[in-house]
Amino acid sequence: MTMIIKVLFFGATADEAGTAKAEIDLEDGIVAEAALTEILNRYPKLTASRERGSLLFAVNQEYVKGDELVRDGDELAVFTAVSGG
Amino acid sequence: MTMIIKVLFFGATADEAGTAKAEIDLEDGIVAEAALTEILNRYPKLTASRERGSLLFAVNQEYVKGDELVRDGDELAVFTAVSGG
Amino acid sequence: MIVELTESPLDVGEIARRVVPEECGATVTLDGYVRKFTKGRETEYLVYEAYEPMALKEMEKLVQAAKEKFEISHVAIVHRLGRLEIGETSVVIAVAAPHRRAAFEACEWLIKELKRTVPIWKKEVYADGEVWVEGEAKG
Amino acid sequence: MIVELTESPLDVGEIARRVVPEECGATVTLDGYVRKFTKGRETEYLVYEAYEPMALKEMEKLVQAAKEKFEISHVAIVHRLGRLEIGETSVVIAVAAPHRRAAFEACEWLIKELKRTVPIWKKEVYADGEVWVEGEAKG
Repeated sequence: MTMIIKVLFFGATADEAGTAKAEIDLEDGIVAEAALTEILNRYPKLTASRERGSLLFAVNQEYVKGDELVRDGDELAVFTAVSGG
Repeated sequence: MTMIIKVLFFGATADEAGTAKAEIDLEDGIVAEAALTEILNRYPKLTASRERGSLLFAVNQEYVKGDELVRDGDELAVFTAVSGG
Repeated sequence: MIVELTESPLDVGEIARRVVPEECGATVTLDGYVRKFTKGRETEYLVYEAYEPMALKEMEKLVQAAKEKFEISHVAIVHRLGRLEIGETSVVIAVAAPHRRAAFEACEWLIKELKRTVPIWKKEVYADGEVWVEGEAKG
Repeated sequence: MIVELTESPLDVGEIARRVVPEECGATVTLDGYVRKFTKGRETEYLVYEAYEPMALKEMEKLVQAAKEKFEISHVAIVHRLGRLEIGETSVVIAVAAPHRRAAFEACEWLIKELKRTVPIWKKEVYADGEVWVEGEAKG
């Protein structure tokens, strides 16, 4: 079984992904960390930000640690360290 | 020889002195501390503030320590601890 | 609590005066605005982008946390988005408190945390290029 | 440097925006206003009085001292005089700095010192009387 997940990119990650928004299919029962790895596989230019430790990840508009289950219809967001203010 | 000094009172000290402004004659060569004592003699209701340690004293719009010479035409000001802000 | 994102110019005084409860005597306001020079390089303008629903949630969380941490009464945080010219205000944080010490502390804490956690990004545009600024990573 | 005394209402935003130099990115503003309740007693209004020429000199000295003590660029201090109603602003201190830490520190230092040294007095008027407030003595 797979599920459809909405993925949002912001700022530099939108430029690197070449899009601000995508829908991807992921295996049921996947946790957030694995979902992020899958997203990075599909958008390999994001890997540089991750290696710098600057990549942040949110599920349903909340920061996640990584071990949370991702569910069908969830909204994932991938972005570099924030720079508002 | 005496000289004429302008004395200003503010806030509570104006109420206690019964006036906001006075001219007093002081002996030539008097220092600020002695001038203040003379002013307190003439306006004894101010003594209470002085005993509370709240009375401040300025000569020509500068705080003084007390040993400064007071000169003819100087402007003295007597007031309680400030409460602006 | 007031937390807002807007593309309209911010009026720092208007925002500050929205948080004046009767039990208070002081409001401390941070007005952050676009600097002309960053590390000697001249900025032409900035563009701010936000993950809006999450940014609003994170701003609300910050206000809640600040109210637990400091003796404050009222907080307004308004962040501007879109294109901003030099000198224009990007963020206003206004904190009202019965005692000013808490207002200063909370305001400073809120801007520090906002820069660390609220999903908003800044693009600096120069005469010869542009760059998305990367913040300190959220620890 | 802007130091002013006025009987007119203060516009905190207008004052804050007067100190926005190009090299800065943050202005911290203290807006002090009339509290309705002081120690449980209800104030009807306040009256501020100043020894005006000395107050302006002392405010200038404070700004000079703050500029030596902190890395700040620009300061405005405006104090209102006369009768003030509940919620009206009595004092605005706005400090612009390249880095916000210095602006917070300087603004807090300036209000503390202003309350200690600048010859301005506050009369609290209640339904049943009035009292000139006595500050902490200048040490």
